[in-house]
Amino acid sequence: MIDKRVNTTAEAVAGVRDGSTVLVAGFGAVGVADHLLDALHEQGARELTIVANNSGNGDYGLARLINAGRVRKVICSYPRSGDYSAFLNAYRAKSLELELVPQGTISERMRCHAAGLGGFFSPVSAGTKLAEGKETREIDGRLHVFEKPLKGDVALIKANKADRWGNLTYIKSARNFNPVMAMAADLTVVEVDAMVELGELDPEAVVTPSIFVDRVVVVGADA
Amino acid sequence: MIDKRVNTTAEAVAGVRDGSTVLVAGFGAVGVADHLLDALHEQGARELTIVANNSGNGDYGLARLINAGRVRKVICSYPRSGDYSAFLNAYRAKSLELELVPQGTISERMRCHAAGLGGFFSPVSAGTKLAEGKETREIDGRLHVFEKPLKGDVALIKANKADRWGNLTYIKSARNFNPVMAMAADLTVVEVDAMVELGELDPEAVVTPSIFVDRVVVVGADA
Amino acid sequence: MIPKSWQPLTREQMAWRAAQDLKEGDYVNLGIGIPTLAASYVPPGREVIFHSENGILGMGPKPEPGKEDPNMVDAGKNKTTLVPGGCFVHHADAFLMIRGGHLDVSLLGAFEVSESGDLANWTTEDPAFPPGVGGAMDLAVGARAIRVIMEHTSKRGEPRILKACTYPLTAAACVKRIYSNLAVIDVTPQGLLVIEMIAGMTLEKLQASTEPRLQLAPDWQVLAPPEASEARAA
Amino acid sequence: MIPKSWQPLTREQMAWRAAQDLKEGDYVNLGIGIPTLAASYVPPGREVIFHSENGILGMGPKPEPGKEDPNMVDAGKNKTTLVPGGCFVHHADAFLMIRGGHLDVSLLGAFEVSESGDLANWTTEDPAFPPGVGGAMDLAVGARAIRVIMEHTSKRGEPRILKACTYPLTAAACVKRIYSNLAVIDVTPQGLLVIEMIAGMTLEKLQASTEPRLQLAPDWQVLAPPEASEARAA
Repeated sequence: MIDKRVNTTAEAVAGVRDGSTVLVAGFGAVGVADHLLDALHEQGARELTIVANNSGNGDYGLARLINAGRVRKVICSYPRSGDYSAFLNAYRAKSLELELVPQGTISERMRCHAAGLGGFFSPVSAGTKLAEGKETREIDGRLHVFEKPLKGDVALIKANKADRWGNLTYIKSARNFNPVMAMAADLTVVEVDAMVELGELDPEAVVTPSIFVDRVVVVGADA
Repeated sequence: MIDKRVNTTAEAVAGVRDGSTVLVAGFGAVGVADHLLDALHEQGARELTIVANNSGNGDYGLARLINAGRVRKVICSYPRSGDYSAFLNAYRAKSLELELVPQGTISERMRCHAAGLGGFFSPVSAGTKLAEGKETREIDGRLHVFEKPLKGDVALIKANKADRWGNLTYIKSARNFNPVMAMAADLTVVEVDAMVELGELDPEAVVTPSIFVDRVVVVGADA
Repeated sequence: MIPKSWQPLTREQMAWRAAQDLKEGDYVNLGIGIPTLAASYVPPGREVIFHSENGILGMGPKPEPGKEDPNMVDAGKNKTTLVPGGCFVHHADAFLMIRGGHLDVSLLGAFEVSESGDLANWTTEDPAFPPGVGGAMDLAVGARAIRVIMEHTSKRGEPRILKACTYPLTAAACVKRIYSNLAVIDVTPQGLLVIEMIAGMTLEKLQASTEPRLQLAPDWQVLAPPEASEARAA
Repeated sequence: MIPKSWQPLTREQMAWRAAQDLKEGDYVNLGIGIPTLAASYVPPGREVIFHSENGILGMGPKPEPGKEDPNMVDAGKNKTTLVPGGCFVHHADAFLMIRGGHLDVSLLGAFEVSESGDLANWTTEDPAFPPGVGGAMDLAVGARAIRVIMEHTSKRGEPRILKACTYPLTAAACVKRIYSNLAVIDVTPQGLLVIEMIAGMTLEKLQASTEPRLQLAPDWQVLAPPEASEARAA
């Protein structure tokens, strides 16, 4: 019987290697798999490249990983969000590298990898500083920039409900980057509020189909 | 008050011009907007380019348009499905042109247009007869083909329920090409089984958000 | 300093003016800052559908105190709500809507706008802080109409509508209309066209606060928003 | 004609053999024709999740007579069902799954396969009929393992496993395993490796029906499916 559920967040993040690219879903503090980020902190992998929209808050989750010196590079669209002092200190100390990518380009580059494509041309950022050094092409009279697929070794996903196959649903705007990142990593690890029986999720309303999911752990009150 | 509902299929397809590219959703006979196709037959637009997975069945819907000599070109993945004699006769008489495109490439090219991108590299069809004449590029050691966005002037969509803003849900495998084509045309016209009150569709389970929809008409028993 | 015989618009009044141009049925993205305020000033009875880059289509007003939902935030990470007819999408779909030209209007803040409609609103290149771009470049490229709400001049009184932007561009030749605290200005192929000015303002005085040459529309009107207090209450 | 001292597998038996290699938890796309039959022969108690290109993940068996749903069809447009845990996606997402390497196995029919794993299964270039490609090229490119079920020879007894395909390619160097009615053959960097043959078959006799050179795996086994009638009943 297929059962992707694991019992602890430690099992969920087991095997993440030094130097991994980790997709960290969420927008600000919403829809972030903080329990998995804490487990990754315990797990010990170093020299991580983090792909996220923001750069962490306070001293928990992603910020805690940064404070612990475990992050080599952050690929994000907007590091300046909330209390991002962990990132700011590391940035000023030049102990981590920042790759700034427009928000829609980050999500599209991950979908591009998920879809098995080799890259795409986008009008976003064409002619700006963020496109410096990138291949350009005029298409239908408009300047485009070539963008490459972006792949994760691991994705840390926050969902609401899961079944044992790994089908997922989300809550409201906590959906954000989660479904895209869930498709774009070799290992997709999910923390959920609750498990439901197989067949209980509406087949018309599953947002992340089970094929993208590797491990599921229940966190919070239902753990 | 926003109300995208129109009363008749004739109103729904009003204004389609000669030479238009029409996206015809459906897979085989499932999820096809046959009422809108019949209305398009009545409406009279000629020299149409049809984008579809198949090429019509019997003498209704798309096949009827072909039999009436109204179709100049079909862009599809698999014309040989069911009773496709309408297409076959026109094909043999060379009265229409066939552009054969792999099924996943058709849907991705439409999504590419919908997403405002200028094209993408795909490994599908690389090195085959269907890629002849296309730009190629080796990416990460694998040959890719450059594929261009595919845009409709009109999309004919079959959905299950709609509200007055045009949010849509589908039934089972009748979803198929519908959500992709709904995003990829200048004018998106939808036939539905039923209208529901605004707010009645689960906001977590809307498949086609209203932003992609222009006109909705109720067909069948609930019309 | 030029002595003032006029009263510049407040932030709320600028937002009010921008909101008057939103039409029934428009799909609109409101940028962080002043643009966000525009949602409160859509004329009563007019249905405008607000898009938020983090996956909300049909964003509603701020929640009432005590009714905040931790899973409902807007692009500025402030608590928000969903209206009936709204729905949720993931990030790639939210930006497909933006980049693909599905939005009717994108209302953005700006540091600078050039006479050809170039927009600079993402970085001041302050070396002490990391840059952030968020969805700014996507929004500046995708919507059918890109409009900017901005103070006409900097805190030091220097023009922010320039012949050429001094800060790094967000996108070139994208802005079609500017709502400032002094005027409404259209970016046209023939140059900047003033279509409204606040009471007491003259083209000469406005020109003195603007680097590129301004033209006054023959049918220009007085920009007369409700009193600040009324606008706030609307 | 070589006199036959063996009994080639039936279509059902070939499908049975392919099904034995599907593992618990595999996500599998079954091509039109013989591959579709494999769904019926997955060993009991083993959960395999079937994908259909038209947007079904978790496709179930044929519906019982009278319980057909007009909105539930498979890739061959035959009526099908959904199992608990299954869900629906749109076409672009269904092919994202295929092209993106998310499927563990793609089981395809073939006209011809070359010794380097080239696949020809989409057109015979019959000038009287239009070509159709459907999802064949997507399926041949994307899945982690591409396996083919095919009759070992044509109706005229000519080899269909060739040094080079004569029909236009679907994709180059993609096939990893061939289930024929005579043998199971792996496509390896060192050439074609026979890992199973039906009872009574010898490498020499198999080679006579195969164009490129075959090697016999040291640990090769007899390919012994259940009797046709049993296989059909499973």
